[in-house]
Amino acid sequence: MALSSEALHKVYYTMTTIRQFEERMIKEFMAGNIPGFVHTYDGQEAVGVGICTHLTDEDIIGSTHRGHGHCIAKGCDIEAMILEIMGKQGGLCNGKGGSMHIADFDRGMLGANAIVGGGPPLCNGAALSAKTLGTKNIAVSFSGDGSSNQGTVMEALNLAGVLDLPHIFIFENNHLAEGTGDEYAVSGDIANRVASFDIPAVKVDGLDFFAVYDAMEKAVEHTRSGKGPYAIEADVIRFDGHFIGDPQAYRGEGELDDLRANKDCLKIFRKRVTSEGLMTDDELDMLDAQAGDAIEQGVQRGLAAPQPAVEELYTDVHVSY
Amino acid sequence: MALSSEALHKVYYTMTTIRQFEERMIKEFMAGNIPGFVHTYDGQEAVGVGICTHLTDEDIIGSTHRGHGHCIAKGCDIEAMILEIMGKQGGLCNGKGGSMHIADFDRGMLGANAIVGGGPPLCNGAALSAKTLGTKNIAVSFSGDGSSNQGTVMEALNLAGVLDLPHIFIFENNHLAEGTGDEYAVSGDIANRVASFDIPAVKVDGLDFFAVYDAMEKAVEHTRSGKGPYAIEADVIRFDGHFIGDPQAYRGEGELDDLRANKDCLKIFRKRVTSEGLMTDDELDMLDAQAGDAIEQGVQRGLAAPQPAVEELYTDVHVSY
Amino acid sequence: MSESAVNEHPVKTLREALNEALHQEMERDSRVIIMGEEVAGGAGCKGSDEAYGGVFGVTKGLGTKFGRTRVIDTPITESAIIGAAAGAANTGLRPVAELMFIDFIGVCFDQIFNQAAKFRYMFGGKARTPIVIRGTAGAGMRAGAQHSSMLHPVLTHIPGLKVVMPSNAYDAKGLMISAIRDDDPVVFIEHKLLYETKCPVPDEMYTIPFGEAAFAREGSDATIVAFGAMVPKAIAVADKLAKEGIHCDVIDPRTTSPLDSESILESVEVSGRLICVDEANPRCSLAADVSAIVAEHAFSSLRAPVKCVTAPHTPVPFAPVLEDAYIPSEAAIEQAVRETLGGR
Amino acid sequence: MSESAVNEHPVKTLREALNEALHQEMERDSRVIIMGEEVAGGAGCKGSDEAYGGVFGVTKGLGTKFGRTRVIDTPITESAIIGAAAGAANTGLRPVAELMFIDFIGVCFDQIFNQAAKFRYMFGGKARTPIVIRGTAGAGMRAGAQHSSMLHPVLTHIPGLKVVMPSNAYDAKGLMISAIRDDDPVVFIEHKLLYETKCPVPDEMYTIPFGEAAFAREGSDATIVAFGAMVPKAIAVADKLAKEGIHCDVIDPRTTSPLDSESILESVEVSGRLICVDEANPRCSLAADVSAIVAEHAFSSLRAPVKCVTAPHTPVPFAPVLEDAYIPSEAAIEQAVRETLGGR
Ligand SMILES: Cc1ncc(C[n+]2csc(CCOP(=O)(O)OP(=O)(O)O)c2C)c(N)n1
Ligand SMILES: Cc1ncc(C[n+]2csc(CCOP(=O)(O)OP(=O)(O)O)c2C)c(N)n1
Ligand SMILES: [Mg+2]
Ligand SMILES: [Mg+2]
Repeated sequence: MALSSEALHKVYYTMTTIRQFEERMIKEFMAGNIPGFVHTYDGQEAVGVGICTHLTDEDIIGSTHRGHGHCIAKGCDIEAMILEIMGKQGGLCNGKGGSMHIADFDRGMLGANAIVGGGPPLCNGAALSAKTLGTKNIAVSFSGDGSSNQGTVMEALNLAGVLDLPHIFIFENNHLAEGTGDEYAVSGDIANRVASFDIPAVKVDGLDFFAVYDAMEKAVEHTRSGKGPYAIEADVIRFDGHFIGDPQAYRGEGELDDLRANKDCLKIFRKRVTSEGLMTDDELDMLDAQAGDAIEQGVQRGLAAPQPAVEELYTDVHVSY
Repeated sequence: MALSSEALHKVYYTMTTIRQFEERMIKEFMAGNIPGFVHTYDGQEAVGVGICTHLTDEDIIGSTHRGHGHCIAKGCDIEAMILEIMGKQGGLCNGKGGSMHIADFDRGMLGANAIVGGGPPLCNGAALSAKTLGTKNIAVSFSGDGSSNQGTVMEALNLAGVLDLPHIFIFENNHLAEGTGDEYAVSGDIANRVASFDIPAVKVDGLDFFAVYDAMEKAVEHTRSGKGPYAIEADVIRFDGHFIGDPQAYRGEGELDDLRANKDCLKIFRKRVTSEGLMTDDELDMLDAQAGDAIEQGVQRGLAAPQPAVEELYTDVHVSY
Repeated sequence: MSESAVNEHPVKTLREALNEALHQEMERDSRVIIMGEEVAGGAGCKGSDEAYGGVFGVTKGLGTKFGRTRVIDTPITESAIIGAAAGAANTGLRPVAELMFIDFIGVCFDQIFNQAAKFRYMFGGKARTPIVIRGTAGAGMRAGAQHSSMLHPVLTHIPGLKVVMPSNAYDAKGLMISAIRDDDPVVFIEHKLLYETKCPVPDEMYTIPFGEAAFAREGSDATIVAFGAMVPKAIAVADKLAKEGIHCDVIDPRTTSPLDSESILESVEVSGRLICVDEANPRCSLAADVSAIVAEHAFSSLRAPVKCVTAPHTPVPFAPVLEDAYIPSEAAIEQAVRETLGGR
Repeated sequence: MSESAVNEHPVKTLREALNEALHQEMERDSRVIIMGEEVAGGAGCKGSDEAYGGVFGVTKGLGTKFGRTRVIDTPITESAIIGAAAGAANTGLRPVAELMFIDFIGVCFDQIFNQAAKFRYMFGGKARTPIVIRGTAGAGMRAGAQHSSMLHPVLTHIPGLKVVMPSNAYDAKGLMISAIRDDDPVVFIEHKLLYETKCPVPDEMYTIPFGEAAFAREGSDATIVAFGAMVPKAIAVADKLAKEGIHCDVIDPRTTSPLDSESILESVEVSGRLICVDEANPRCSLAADVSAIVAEHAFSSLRAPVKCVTAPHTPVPFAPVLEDAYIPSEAAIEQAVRETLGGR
């Protein structure tokens, strides 16, 4: 399905929002304004947006430790995200979750997950709800190349196959799990492994938004119509460290420069839409600027926001001792 | 490699020992002489014996809840096994383990395992020892069709592939996990799934000792020579209930009769060796009788043996409170 | 419900009581589903479509009545089971997931303690995870070291979980109905040796609130706190001692998290003597937990050392003679009570 | 070793002390291997062949020195890691397996508690499983609910495991060497906030036996038992109170299983007052465990209620203000000590 001009604008706005959001998080982290462990999604925008553009608020996604991009693509409010990442009152989880535990059930965002492989079993549950309750909703889980080996993920694949669940498994293969390459850690090939569970699995160029978008269109068609699970392995790259502050000693010489120059999904998108006359550079620049403004505003609100009240420590758990 | 007459005799003796051992365990269980949960191996003898005939005492096997056959095939003393299964002093684990926890490290038997999927990760460790210490030993894990779905098993496959471990994975597909069929519970196909980890995987008729033996010969050649892991899926059947006493309501009409009549690996063996003139019915009958005598003797000793001393409760754990 | 009223009710086993609770709740609320291995049984086989109803028979008849879309047999993948149940609970269903043996938490512990248990807190109160995890527990069936654990201390330690341990059929039904209606994850521990125990159980639905102990016996000479299958033993000891004129409170907390520490403290304030009986291993057990609560909050009432009667610090042995010595006995409980009474 | 002798030794961080212990043990015994995620780092990548040396740097330099056959990077599959380590331990190696965060026991708990921990007992004493499982633990780094747990109470509960919690660099080295030489499975819990703490640490190898507490401070007014990262806090409180003339024993058990209950009991027999400080959640915690041991075995010496100072019964919150309130503070410890002293 060809995207309308409006839709295209929204796609690019979301992609540039993610990119700038992550760049800003790195800056704020370095400035000491963000505590903890933060994993950024920059470089992978075409995947998150290509996937989530097909989803409604009632569809559910399950994310990973690297969840900001999924959140934004799924429609989470970026100011509330920033508050959460800074551990402030009014954050999406009122500051109790943090970057690795952002959830927004109203947007069908079932949660980032700090346990590698934690999400796919849960997404089976969301898919089971959809199936049992007869909604036409679907569930989408995100996993990495590293996570593809975790037993929980493979168990989830099998159960989705057995119960024919409306669950689309996305594997973002950025070829790195912290500082370990998929060449080393994945015996065999992810899509092939997934297919062995009798789940249709396709590979796609994760730097090409349109390729991801098209693959997901087919996947959603399949899964929403009751034909069961589906999987997409997206070949992608990670622009920054595993976590903010990672020295990245595992990178080859010039590797990062090469990625920035030749494997930037935003540049690839821009080139494509301008060369095909779908959008102009001016339009794209304007969206960049709008996104930047929104992030600036969110960050300022975040910096100014109060910490959660100390009594919050004791709430949201059934009993205190 | 053609088996010598002596070897053939040993093979049949081991197979008939397992069969009669299990039939006797059922009898003794029903008579109240064996406590707990017992899972018998009758029907699958051709697999255990076909596999273990290729192994030395230094090679390691990791077994399952259905471990008697593996123990016997690996050379465990049947009297000491019976004592263990009866919970008696002098059993292979001095009565502290029982049927589901028989181990015999002297025979390279790393343990039955009452946790489905517990064994394969451990066998990777035995293979790692062999590799690191530079012995030419190999490790062999047994799993079932049900167990093939457990995350621990799939993680073990991946790690064996990554580290190129001398580990042969045997999947005994008896098409049942308690009362659940592999048709239902395994999405896809076991050998195909295993192969997707870049591990050579073959299927074999598990009722045909010679087919198993030949497949294992190739597997051992591959793995012992340092070429890494290998897998065999054996198509087999289970003669009795999941556990002794199982009403087997999940069986179809006439299913058990059909198995007994047409899928008895001992009968199949007998037919083959007699028709090819490798052994005579008399020889086979004599081996049946010898095995029966040994079991009778073991059972009598087992029934007469004392319980472990109560103080044993507190030993073999680092500290008592 | 008055005692006489209770006694008019039909006598049922704990297994039957649980089965009835599940039937009634599934009937009442179509969002309640059952999942686990062999909860119906026979999937993908040629025989009966309900070959087991749970290997201990607790879910018998549910598959036949409610169909396989609400009674879901699964592969042997406990992380996938608990994960699916938790994710379904987050999105509108109320799953009752079965672990055939509670020992299998080992292969799904992350989904229990890091996922289901933490969602509500970690997501700032927005998540609801109404899942019940049922598991059979305990020694006494010669099931060996990997099928006989209790593990309630491990689960009680985890914030965000509720932990239920019924000691009789009446409580089992009311607690199960409460568990299913609860919006937090509940681990429901069923002791194997209790399935066949019976008492009068009303046919109607009723709930038993969490965190309210039952006084199985009353008396002011000593306080015995016992859990699950230890309760009948504590009662037997109390009844024996009563004949000698020694009268004990026997407190059955029924849920270990939340724990009704108030009832325990009130009892100790009167009796001054505490005996904690727990089938689990001793270190960081519920016996230790109750003892610590009392040593902090009712210290001045204590007139004798607190006694903990537990299993030894060993795995569960297989041999019957050893397993019998492993399980806390009535004799051990009796001796502990007498010791707190200064050898009476 | 006399104190003056100790003080002549070079000052090292706890991270360095552990690293040194690992180096020395690997040098001494070729059967010692290391496995885990990023223990070297960079496998299958184009950059440095030792990109991390563990994400907390504890295994730094080992890969370079001993090569990838003895320092094995693994996929992110903790059950496979612990299983392989345990199986290797059964068959001739002495693996040190790393869990990057102890919270990850959730995905490999079976291999720890049902397998490695039980082999020796369940197999009638024939199996040896000399494996060390290292894991970083604890709150304070704003790592959120799934990367900040302690979990030593869960591990202490399990028979067959030994559980080590060093509080300083000197102990860390000696305990690590003991752990590697031990024939039982040992869980070695490293608190994140302690890695940068320093003290004099001998260059030579030395062992510290399990089950022997250290008296970090001595005094007869009260007994403070503290674990891991709580020890420095307890010391600070004791030092502060000492200036007022209140003198406390500060007992650092160093291993929670086995636990040196004798030292604790002897101290309480003198002081009559016990404060248990544990960063874990309260229910079935080590604080409760120690309290129960004392309430049973030194009851007659107790002159005041036992005080448990622990985290609250909640997951670890992310927001710094909440996390700081979560962790037991010096102020809370001080208040607890004063309360046991009747408000002094
Ligand atoms: C069970 C578990 N093991 C290890 C970790 C530590 N860890 C966090 S992210 C990560 C790498 C994940 O790699 P991948 O799945 O490829 O995702 P990516 O980081 O590339 O997005 C690791 C090892 C964890 N969080 N959980
Ligand atoms: C983790 C775990 N889950 C469930 C069980 C209960 N259980 C024991 S054997 C078994 C079936 C195993 O099936 P399969 O692997 O095919 O082996 P088979 O019994 O056919 O030999 C089940 C469900 C268990 N022991 N461990
Ligand atoms: Mg990756
Ligand atoms: Mg099977």
